[in-house]
Amino acid sequence: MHKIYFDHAATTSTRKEVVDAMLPYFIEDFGNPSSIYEVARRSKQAVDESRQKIADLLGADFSEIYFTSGGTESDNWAIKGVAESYKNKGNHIITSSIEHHAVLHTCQYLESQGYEVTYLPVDEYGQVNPEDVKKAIKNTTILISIMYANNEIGTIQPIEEIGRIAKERGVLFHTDAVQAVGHIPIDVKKANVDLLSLSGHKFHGPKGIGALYVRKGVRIKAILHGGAQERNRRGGTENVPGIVGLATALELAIKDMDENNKKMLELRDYIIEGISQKVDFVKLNGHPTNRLANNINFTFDFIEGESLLLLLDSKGIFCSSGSACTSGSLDPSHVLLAIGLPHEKAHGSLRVTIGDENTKEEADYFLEVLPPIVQRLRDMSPLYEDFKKRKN
Amino acid sequence: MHKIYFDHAATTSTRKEVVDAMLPYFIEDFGNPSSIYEVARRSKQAVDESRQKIADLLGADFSEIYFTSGGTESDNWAIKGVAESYKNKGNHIITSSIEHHAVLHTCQYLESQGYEVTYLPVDEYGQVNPEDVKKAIKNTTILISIMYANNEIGTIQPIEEIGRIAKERGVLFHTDAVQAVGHIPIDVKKANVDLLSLSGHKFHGPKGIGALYVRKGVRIKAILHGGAQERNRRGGTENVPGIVGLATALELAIKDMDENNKKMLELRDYIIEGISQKVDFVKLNGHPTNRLANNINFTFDFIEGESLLLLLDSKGIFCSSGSACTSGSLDPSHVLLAIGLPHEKAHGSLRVTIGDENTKEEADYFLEVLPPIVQRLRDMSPLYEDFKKRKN
Amino acid sequence: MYSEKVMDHFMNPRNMGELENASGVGVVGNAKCGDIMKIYLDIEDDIIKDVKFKTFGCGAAVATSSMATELVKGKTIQEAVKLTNKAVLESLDGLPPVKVHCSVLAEEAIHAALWDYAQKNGIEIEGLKPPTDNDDHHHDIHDDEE
Amino acid sequence: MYSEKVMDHFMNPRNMGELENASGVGVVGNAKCGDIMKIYLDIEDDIIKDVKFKTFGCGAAVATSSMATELVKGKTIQEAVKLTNKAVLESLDGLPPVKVHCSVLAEEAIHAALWDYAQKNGIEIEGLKPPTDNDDHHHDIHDDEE
Ligand SMILES: Cc1ncc(COP(=O)(O)O)c(C=O)c1O
Ligand SMILES: Cc1ncc(COP(=O)(O)O)c(C=O)c1O
Repeated sequence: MHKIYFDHAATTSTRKEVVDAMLPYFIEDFGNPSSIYEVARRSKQAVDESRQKIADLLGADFSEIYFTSGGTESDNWAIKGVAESYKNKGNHIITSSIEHHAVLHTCQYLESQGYEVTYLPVDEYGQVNPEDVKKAIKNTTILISIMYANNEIGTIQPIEEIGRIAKERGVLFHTDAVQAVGHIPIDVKKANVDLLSLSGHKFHGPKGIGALYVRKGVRIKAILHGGAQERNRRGGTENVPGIVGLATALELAIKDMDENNKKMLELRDYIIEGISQKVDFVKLNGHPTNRLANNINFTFDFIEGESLLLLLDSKGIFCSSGSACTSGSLDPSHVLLAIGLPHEKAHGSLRVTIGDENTKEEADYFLEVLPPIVQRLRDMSPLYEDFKKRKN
Repeated sequence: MHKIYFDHAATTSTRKEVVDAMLPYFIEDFGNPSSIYEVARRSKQAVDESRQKIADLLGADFSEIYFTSGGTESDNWAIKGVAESYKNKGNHIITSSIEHHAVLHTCQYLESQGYEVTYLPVDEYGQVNPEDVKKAIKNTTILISIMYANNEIGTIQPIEEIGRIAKERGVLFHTDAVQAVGHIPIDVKKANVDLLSLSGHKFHGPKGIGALYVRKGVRIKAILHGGAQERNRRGGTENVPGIVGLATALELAIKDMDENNKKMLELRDYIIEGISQKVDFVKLNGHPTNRLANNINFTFDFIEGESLLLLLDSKGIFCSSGSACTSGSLDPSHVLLAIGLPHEKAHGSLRVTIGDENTKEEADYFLEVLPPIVQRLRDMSPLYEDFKKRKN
Repeated sequence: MYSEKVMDHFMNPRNMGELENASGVGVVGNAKCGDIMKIYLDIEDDIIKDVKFKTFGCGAAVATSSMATELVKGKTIQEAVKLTNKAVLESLDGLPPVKVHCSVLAEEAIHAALWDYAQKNGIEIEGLKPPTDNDDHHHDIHDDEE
Repeated sequence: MYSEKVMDHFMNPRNMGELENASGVGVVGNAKCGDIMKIYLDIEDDIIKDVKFKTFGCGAAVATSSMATELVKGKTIQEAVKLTNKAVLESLDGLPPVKVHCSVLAEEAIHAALWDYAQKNGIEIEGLKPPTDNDDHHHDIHDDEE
């Protein structure tokens, strides 16, 4: 049977080269990097080299890269750590309404702690208007946090421009680049960002490891208090294999980026084209061009996403949806609602996120099985029944 | 050359069986456990099975085990999460003066947020007196956090008794059991604890993964906000290989515990006896009997710990010290100071923490090279010079 | 995530479709929450001769609809009134906690169709309450821990 | 962590020991902070004929003591007064940031021994300041970021 993994925005498999790079640090060079003897010096060196590698790949300095347990911790740390450090300066934070929950729920938590948060709207393609950012800045604004690229609809934000505005107004700028790092060329200096979150498992690195870039000079309080690791800013014995895996994965992702993106872009547009032609009553969500090379997101009228996923799963195709039913919450994706989809359409979305290992044959198989599945669910749908009756 | 790893309290190598158990979840079954399709269902199942395994091994329920990025996060979460949840009830926390920095620095942070913290003293062996706990409880006390066993001197605390007092007085009880889990039989119900922290790399599991036991009914706010993972209480894509490794390591550690402890106890006492006989002006730190089977901690008068470590390292022996110089801070170990050592003696401590793979031959080699090294450093020490002059 | 029974009823739904000139039709749920169930009943001599459903919703919504129709097909009105979400759940070997509301919806859909039948025929069915329009059942059930 | 030079001077310290009837002796640091350096100087005709040290402290403390004695041995008093921690650092190919204070201590130990010599002989050495007793150099240097 086919096994087609089309959910690379959810997570990716760890590359074999990455696992191979990690392996020595489990059994042989397992020492605690904080120790001073021989076996530990090799772990320490591995951590240092990984930090340097990541710094170089992002245009940052060695001392500006901090390791975390993933994108969620990086986002929490960036926002809470800056909020606490600068609370004497102000209590206002600007973010967007389509951030990942790691940012949104952190902001909501800060609201409960007396901070004020502005959630900027986005346009129908999911883009934040830099003018809106400019208008939202007040005397009390201490932080702007806008994601680099959206995990559901793939839309890429005008980061440099927002960064320029932030710089002009003397406000710190954090970007959740979890979906962008390893997929888009990023230089933190050019991007004008002060803090940037990334997570290993989104670019064929291991799960449970991430990093936060913190520009030199930015004050940031710790959120995980403990030992003196990470220059006193993040306690906890370093996840040495994870750190090595993270750096290796990023290096490989960036090395292969151009080639992979070219391939994926073609495949992406082939699938978008295919769906648009083969299925009625569909709509592409997200920006038509300013989007990640891996992202395809469609709304299929009259049907619900989880059912669609289950039927695709039964054909060996693995993707994701913005349906509420898959998240355990009542509401469908806040991102799809924010770009203006009504609830019932937001429930019927399908996210296909491709990877460099996907092929045109897989796309063809997908485009072959999708239309009858959609039709089958529509035949089962009382909404489609109503629609047909209304039409007649 | 010899390579003798004597720093098992710092970290341990990951067991081969553990690495083998983890491997399939990097490349093959790499799916995101929150997804619903086939490849992800296997990750979900692995996470569920690991959670159940750990729950069973600790006498807890499936739903009482939460995965974290390690001991530090578990400690931070337990203390901050409970403090925030119960702040309407009170603002007083009781802990000890010999906790790990993950607890102490978290408590200090909470002091800066308006909480009141009592740091209980310990006796010369490093034990907390349960009577002191009883006396310290006030109307406003919401949490007691006392570590199960100390990481530097190995002293085991009267946890059950403290737990009983906490229960009687209706105060929640957290224990940092990072050094105890996998080394001492622990049943959370018998131990009368409400929350318990553990960390994988202390019992031959992977680094960067830990767990927090939270008794059903205990309210705990999230500290890492994000997705709906861990029953909405800890965001972040699950570190599936790490979780599988954690459960596998704990299972193996507990299976082999009796046998290993018997062996290590013998070796520990052999080394303690050997040092006491072969080196003058030394003192065993920690409790003579109520201590971890792996822990040996001595003070060597007139010399400094890091120098001792470096010379032992040059002989292929890897251990640790409570010296300030190894930690990058001015003061030597707060634990050694808390058991009453003066600064200069605290600087001259050596911690040897053995593992089940250490042998009597290794101990003999260590006992052979240690005395001349100590003598060499004493010959270099102005303190020893003064001491000899005073004696003559 | 789902039991084999649930998957079977999702992949091979029983009684899917419409009935022309149904004796009673019930619609519950709303697109906002992501589930709509529509039940058609054909009732003759107090017996449910035929039943069909259409459902917009997740796997559990489809499976509970399918199972609910199976459970009332051929039964008397009185038996159908006694259908509970628990019976649907058990026949499906259970559902994940976040999906339990679907079984409630299935029960309500059957009852709503019976109510429609009663209204159309000006009769009163013992033990049958009028369908409510709010979706409070959703809010009660979620496993929200904070 | 340490350069090869540092490790060499730690493993094979130069001029380790005492001098009986030294012309000048300096002790700096304290056991509380974990470093004590004691320097013995033998001075003849303004020339440092011999120098020895004893040190309680970490690897860097031993290595900087050893290097400092090497740097002043055979030198004139005026040359020795000009010894800086920077010179010690450079000769050792650097030290980790948290250890830089050891090089400061080594400079101070040499100067304290010179001061002792000057006191004993009732002379004044140009550019030499009396030793201070506080350990502020520690606090200045730490890489404390918060
Ligand atoms: C007693 C104790 N608590 C907490 C920790 C922190 O654990 P981790 O380094 O896994 O975060 C450690 C070890 O470093 C420890 O020994
Ligand atoms: C945009 C974005 N931010 C943050 C995260 C959280 O990352 P992690 O799951 O590694 O904590 C994710 C992925 O889950 C993401 O897509």
